[in-house]
Amino acid sequence: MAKPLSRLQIAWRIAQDIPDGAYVNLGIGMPEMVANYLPDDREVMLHSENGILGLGPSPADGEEDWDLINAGKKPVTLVEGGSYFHHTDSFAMVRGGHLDLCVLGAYQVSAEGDLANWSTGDESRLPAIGGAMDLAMGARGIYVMMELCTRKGAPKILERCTYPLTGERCVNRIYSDYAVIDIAEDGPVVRETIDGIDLAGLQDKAEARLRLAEDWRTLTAPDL
Amino acid sequence: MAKPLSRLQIAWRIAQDIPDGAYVNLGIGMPEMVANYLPDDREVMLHSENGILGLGPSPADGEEDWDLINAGKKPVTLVEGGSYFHHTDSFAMVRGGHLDLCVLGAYQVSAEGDLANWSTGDESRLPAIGGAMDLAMGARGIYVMMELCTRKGAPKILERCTYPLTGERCVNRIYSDYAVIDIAEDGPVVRETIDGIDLAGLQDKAEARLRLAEDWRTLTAPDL
Amino acid sequence: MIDKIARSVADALEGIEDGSTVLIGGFGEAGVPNVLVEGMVEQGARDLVLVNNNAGVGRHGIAALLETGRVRKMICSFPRSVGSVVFPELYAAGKIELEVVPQGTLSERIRAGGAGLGGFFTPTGVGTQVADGKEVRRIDGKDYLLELPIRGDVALVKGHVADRFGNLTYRKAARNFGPSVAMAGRRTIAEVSEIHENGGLDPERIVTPGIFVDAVVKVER
Amino acid sequence: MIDKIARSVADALEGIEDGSTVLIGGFGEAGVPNVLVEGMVEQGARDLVLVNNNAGVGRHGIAALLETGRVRKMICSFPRSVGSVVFPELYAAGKIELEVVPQGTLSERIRAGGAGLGGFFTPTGVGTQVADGKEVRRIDGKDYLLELPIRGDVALVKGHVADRFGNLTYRKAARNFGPSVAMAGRRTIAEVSEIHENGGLDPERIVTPGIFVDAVVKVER
Repeated sequence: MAKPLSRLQIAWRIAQDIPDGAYVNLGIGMPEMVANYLPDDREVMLHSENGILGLGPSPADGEEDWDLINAGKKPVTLVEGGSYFHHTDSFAMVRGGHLDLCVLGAYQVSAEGDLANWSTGDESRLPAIGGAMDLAMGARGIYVMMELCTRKGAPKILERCTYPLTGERCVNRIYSDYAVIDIAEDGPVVRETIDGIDLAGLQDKAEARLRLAEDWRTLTAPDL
Repeated sequence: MAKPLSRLQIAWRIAQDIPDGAYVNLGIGMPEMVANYLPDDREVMLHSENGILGLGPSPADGEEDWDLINAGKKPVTLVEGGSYFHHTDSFAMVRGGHLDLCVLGAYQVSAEGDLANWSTGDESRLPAIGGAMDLAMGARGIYVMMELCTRKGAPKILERCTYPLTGERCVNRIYSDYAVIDIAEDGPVVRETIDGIDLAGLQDKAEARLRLAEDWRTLTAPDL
Repeated sequence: MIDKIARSVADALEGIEDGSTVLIGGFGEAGVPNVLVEGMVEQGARDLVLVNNNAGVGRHGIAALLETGRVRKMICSFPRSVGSVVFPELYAAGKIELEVVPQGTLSERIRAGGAGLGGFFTPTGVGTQVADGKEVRRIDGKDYLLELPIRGDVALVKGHVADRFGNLTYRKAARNFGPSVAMAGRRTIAEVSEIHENGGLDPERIVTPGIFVDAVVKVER
Repeated sequence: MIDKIARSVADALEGIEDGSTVLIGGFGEAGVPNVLVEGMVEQGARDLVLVNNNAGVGRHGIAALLETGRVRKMICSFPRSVGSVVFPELYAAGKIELEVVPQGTLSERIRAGGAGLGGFFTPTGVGTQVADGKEVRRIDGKDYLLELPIRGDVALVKGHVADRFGNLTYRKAARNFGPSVAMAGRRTIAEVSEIHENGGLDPERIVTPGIFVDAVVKVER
């Protein structure tokens, strides 16, 4: 029986794929954890929609500066070489294709790479979009970080999203608890799987039809 | 026989109408002279399209800084309280209605306030627009500084402009060698005339029909 | 002489009328001009439309103004922040309208208002609910939505240092919406932590030139 | 490690292809990256489209590149500056195309390119020859023209101080088109007078963040 990756392990796996010198936005929530696993020998510039390039680690307790928060409104620091700019310039970076990568959470991803991550369509909840739609349409690469299924066991990789979309055909790759899956021209392609699960096992966790890449590999992550 | 105002005197006359605290763009050429006659007790912030607010006087010989030029590409200085910004922000100021006034030269002005000041339609000349169209449509008030007639004696206030337009219905007032003329809803209205010319005399110098304001005054300017 | 320093918050806010659209800088708690916003509670204008990225937290600042019941509509990108209580109550009770706008589109719409543009085509929101009722146009092989500018009758921003000319700097990421909001107000009012008494600020460091600012009030940080 | 400092102009310009659109910062002589532009003479790419406010002065810089005959088209607002000789000759001889754009529209189109917008509606040029062939739309009681973005395969700018991250400051009014041009190039190259050797620049003073810049070359001023 396969032991799924923890969220920390998924974050670690994503971090390994972020190249030296990349400009990256890590979405609010789970994706923020990716920052903790970036290899020491790479210099990655993290972008925050609220006007920061070069996010550093969280400040020590008592060192918080509430004029220096990230998009999730948590206090952060600025690395050497970082900069401040205004919101409209920040989204010019996002929309203009200047970010190499953005890592986002997702409720659902379709076989064509549509992303749903801002609303479950629940009318009783306040609608709230934030920067997700701009990021989904703007960054050159969109990586999704998520579990393959909801807590109730419903698959999240679907033929079509049933929740309201964040962006159309924008997802390039999904990093999940069981596999790394590319969204190719002709649908989802499994590139890596953890030990103990095969394509049939993965397919049980996805509604959209999955294919296995010819150069498919095993995904191993350190204990975290 | 009326003695027309010199260009210096027209510049002086315009300067008297620029209020304390105004943000003003003085077009390239004749309008630049207005800066020399701003009353000492007024603080006027001069804007230059190339990213300067707070143009100061020309530098002394040998003190020129060629990174600090005005829209006419002449070396200038910056006053205290001035600022630098980029071209797109500069034209956001222009187009967004943030300038109180812009003073422009003109080839022709129509009865409705259309302005022609960038081209005589001469196909043998290189077309060149610069910032004139943005200024004409953007500044809250457009003052034209010109002689009433061309050197050949042709009137420049016309029923309709014959030269290509810079902007439609944008001119608010004309300061000229014989008169100050508002462009009102129903056409040109003479507000001030120099000594020695009456409405009929002015009408000889304009194609569009002129009216005399009820509170019409005499325009006197110092010898300059 | 140009002197935009207001003696008090009340002076700075004088004349704001019922029915005004009020643009407010800030993202989360950073850069929100809380003193000016709370001054609006005293000021008394009604039937307001507020524009801010969020919709207030706790019961201070924007939330305090919402709680007066004098805000007709909120335009924002994310009204569901942690600690936001007043807006959700009003919204659930049907006492306030809400227009939710993607964050980059919100900021760009405000900038367009300040820059005198009639609108712009953005890829953000294509194929989503945000596109409902909007023109979609294919330009150079890609789809875009037409979005319209937002202008404010009033704009409230929080700067860091100001001078008598109304020039502003900001502090760190508290800059966020401030510079665009400052451009888009017919009357723009800034609260700042410091007033530079020695004349003008360093012209290379100014982020918002004074042309965009009508009044400045110094407040305690 | 991020290190955008190029060893030479030739290194910085390597790989620029025939047919490229080259955005060039500067207004008149201020802020034109003359060293990079003259480097393009050596570099050898042909069939270029140049975008700059003007069209070169004398026989150096942009004029020198024009004189090679390798520029197919010039997009600018004002090609008729005092001292401009090469462009007028080429144009009169029918050897180069010209697109004249109002200055604010030119700058805004470049910014739109860099900001990922599909176009924008501007009041500039309504009712003039500039409107020929363009969509005119009445929005909120005012007429606007639809203008489309300009992107560059390459963008050349002149900064003042840079760091290894590609962050740039500018000097006085030499800033002009630089920041927008820097945003709009698929490959953006800056010539600067100084390289800050002590790491990053003051984050509050940076005008062009390094994300927009691919290579930096120090040149003698």
